[in-house]
Amino acid sequence: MAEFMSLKDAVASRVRDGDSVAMEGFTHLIPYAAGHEVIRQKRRGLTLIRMTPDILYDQLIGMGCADRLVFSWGGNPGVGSLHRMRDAVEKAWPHPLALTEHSHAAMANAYEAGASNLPFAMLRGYIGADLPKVNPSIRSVTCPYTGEVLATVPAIRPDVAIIHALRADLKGNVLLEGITGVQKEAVLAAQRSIITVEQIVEDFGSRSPNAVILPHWTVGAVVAVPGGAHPSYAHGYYKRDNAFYIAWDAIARERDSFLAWMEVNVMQAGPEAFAARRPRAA
Amino acid sequence: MAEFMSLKDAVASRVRDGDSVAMEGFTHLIPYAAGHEVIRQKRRGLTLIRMTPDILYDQLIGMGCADRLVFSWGGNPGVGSLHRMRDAVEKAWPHPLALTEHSHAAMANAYEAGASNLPFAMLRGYIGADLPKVNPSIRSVTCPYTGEVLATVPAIRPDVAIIHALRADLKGNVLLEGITGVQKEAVLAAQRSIITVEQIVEDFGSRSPNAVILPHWTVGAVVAVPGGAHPSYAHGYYKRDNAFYIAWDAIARERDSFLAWMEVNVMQAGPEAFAARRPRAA
Amino acid sequence: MTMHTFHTSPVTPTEMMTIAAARALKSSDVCFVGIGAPSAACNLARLTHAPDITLIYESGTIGTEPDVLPLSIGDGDLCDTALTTVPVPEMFRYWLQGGRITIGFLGGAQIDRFANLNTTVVGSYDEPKVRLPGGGGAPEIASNCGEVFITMAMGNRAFVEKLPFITSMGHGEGGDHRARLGLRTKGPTRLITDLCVFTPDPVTKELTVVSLHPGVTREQVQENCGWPVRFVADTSQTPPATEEELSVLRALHARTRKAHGGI
Amino acid sequence: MTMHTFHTSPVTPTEMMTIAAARALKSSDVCFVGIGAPSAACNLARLTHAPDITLIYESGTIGTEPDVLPLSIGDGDLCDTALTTVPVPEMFRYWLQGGRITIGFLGGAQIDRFANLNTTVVGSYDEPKVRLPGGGGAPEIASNCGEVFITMAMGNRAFVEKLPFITSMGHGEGGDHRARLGLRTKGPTRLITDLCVFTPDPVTKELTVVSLHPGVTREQVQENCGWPVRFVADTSQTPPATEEELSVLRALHARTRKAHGGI
Repeated sequence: MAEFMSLKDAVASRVRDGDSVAMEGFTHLIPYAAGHEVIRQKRRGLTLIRMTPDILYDQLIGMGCADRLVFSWGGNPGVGSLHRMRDAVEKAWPHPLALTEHSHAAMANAYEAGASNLPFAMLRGYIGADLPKVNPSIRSVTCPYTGEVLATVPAIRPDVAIIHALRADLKGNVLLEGITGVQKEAVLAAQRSIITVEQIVEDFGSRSPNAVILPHWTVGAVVAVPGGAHPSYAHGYYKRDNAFYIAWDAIARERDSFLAWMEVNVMQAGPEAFAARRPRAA
Repeated sequence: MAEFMSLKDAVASRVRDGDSVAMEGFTHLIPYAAGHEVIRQKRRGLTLIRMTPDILYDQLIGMGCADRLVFSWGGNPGVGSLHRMRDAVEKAWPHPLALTEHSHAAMANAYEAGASNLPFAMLRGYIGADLPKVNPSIRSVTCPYTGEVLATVPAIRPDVAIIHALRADLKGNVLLEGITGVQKEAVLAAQRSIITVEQIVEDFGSRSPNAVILPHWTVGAVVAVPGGAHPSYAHGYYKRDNAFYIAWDAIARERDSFLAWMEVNVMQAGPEAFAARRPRAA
Repeated sequence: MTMHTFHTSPVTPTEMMTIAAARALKSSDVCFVGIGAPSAACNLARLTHAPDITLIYESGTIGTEPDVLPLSIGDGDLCDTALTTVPVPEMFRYWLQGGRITIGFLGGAQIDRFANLNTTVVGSYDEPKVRLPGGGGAPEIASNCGEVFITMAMGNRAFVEKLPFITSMGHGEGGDHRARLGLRTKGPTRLITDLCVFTPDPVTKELTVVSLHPGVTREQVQENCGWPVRFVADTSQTPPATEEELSVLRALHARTRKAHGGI
Repeated sequence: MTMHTFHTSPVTPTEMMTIAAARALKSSDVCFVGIGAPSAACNLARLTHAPDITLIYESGTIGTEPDVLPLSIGDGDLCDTALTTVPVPEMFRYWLQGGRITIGFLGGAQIDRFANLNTTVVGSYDEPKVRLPGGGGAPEIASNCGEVFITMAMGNRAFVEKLPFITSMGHGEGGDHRARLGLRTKGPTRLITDLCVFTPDPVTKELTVVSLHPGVTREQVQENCGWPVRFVADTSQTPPATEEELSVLRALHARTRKAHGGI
């Protein structure tokens, strides 16, 4: 049931040490403001779940919030490596990071199975690939009609899902539009959820009858954080800050420059800082 | 690949005796005009697939087009029985009709599996129900992680899918809106397809970025038939003709009255007759 | 205030059934609505004491607020007034199987003492005396919703000793049958008829009369039921229809008749 | 007309790679686009000889026509110019696994002679020397698309005798390996590099050079490849970049740099 509250209270009440947390958003609508609040509140031992870990997860990992990463592609899209993620995996800094690695198809199906209350997902996948050799959770079922063997993965059922959406109405119904990724599935699959939005409106008004909406009785904490997806973007609000994604490579390359940046821009800042970070409106 | 043609040519080129044919539309957008053309062209031995057989399938069955019906609920919604379907099942008139019966959940999942190119679908379903005793295609798989046993059904892959949509553009892209049922899945699961639309427009113009669209390279024959869903309806074009659904009960109750009505309104009519049947605009 | 003070015609058994059924619903419920009697009860609840109830129809319409009763589960009015409308596979996967529905509201052609329902056939499946519409969404509504309410008019051909076919499971053979099949949902918790209200016995799960509608006797109930009916010791009287309940229901039916060109 | 007549700087090997890769695509193709070099080639094809090509990115954007090259697979421009955008689970279920994609266009960090790709790790998986981004969509793109094109710049660390990790299967151990695993798709049918174009041998499936880019020698190809390279007897010369190809590509990159604030 939707509850409006501050981002600080949302993270304090919904995210616990040791939780499995899915912060989703497929390039679009990545919940940076909420992720930064998790860092400020110094959560530890998290299992971080995300198809495409990018800068936000580089920050969480570099600040020591995560013990495990469940993912299918981890990089700075179009720029290069995630230096903090690599440092954790290759050199165990700030501490070791265990990996549970899938393909995109497997993870998308695993979220879909979680939203569908199924214990596992099946796909025509991983054929001839090495991932099943290093990820024991990839198994198989046999079709009871054709005998075909299909790959399986366990359904993803996070303790907490965190997403950023475009708008919420006064009841707490939540609207997404554009590239919706796996956010709806992540929220429906999770036990608890935090949803930041660009704005809270009285009413969604005229819209497609098939608009992507999470009803108020399917969501948890709802928080207005204008600009809360920056440097990711919000369809119709502001564009992706590609210049920042490029700049991040130098910031994150060394531990010192990373820590210095985080101190100023995350530890000493708050959600209200995001509004000013938005590039020109899309 | 989309091809514009007449309804007569569409059915002549896409529907063959003995085919499995899914005419979908969940109350909304039922392809009556196309179904009537199948009756006029006297197709025989069809396996008719549809979650909710209503008047259109009553007509196809009563006119002897079908040997088998794959379905999950067969009736005249809110009115009563389908007298022609009952006559075929109970008294083999005009000839016997074999049944493959599912639940809605199973059929919806079976279409989804067909669209996903999976050999079968699984669901938490049929628990404690008698259908698995009379439908041998309902089987099971065991979860490789939890040991839970889940019901399975074979994917639905029709020879032909027939649907009615709102609009097509000049490339043959097809737009649906409102209650979209399983139409998109049926077309993606089928080998061939026929799509009638209310109108063909130069361009869809401004729309939701997440509009329900079948790209031109996923559809087959595309035919403009204004009113082609009557007595069903088309979102934004005309309302459901509930008075006709009520009137059908008397028409279909006796074989003679049914045959007389079909002769005048289907055998001696054509797709052009549908435009005049539309009730007041929605 | 009771019905006797009305300046309108007295409440009919069918109206009493719909009104008693509507009272079982709360504003906080998320209700998967079967067509027919359940739809009337759910919308009466929404138009009276449960204005914020979330009504879901299997056509994919979520949070719908129709002005008239739909003739089908997919009338345009359901989509036009819904919060949003999703594809049917999503409805059954994410919403029903997803476990997000608190109440499934069903009707049926036949029922037995353990609230199992038949809407498939009378007679044998292969050579049916009467071929009924089939299960539709019922088999999974019965297993996946938090609990199930059923509303049906009583009669010896509807309330039977033994069902020819179990379309959707209620409490099966009674007792812990559901639990033995791995079901964690409650199953049928309330049966509202035109004569009385049944709830399952806490242990045996046999349907037991807990309240009689105004003016109805235990004998009438037994005459219209194919099995020996059990009554709780302190059977109460169903509170009579209020003037508001009756006037809202009749106005709803009048709007509906007008809209559908006379059903 | 050849590049020598240009009044602009000569074509670079990377530009020649993109141009040769773009030529492999047709207007009738439905192409699942990997980020980076494949994205540049696919959009160059769309802006030159294949205006009606359908480009699909794994973010769910179908039939997209970006004005600049996206930095990520989900830039807003992809959604704003798409026919429609679907959820990511649907993209992988209905569209990729559904078998509706004719061409999957991939890049990679490392490749072997049978066109298997590694984008996961250098060194051992548990103690990697270099942790790469991982497979993303590649494992299922490689198995579910009608055929696969690959574009990569050559070099001894990229074109290796043995991969430390097979992220996505090409022709496996060669021969009929794909068929033996039940795959009915063609797998990699073309590898376009900065020096030449490879296609798999019809029988052994080993990548074989069929054409050398203008000015490139067999020796250069061998020097930049970790396995002994096979050449077809009648190795041809890749047709030089045309003025149109080069000017459209450079304009595209210029627009892209401007839009992304300098990459």
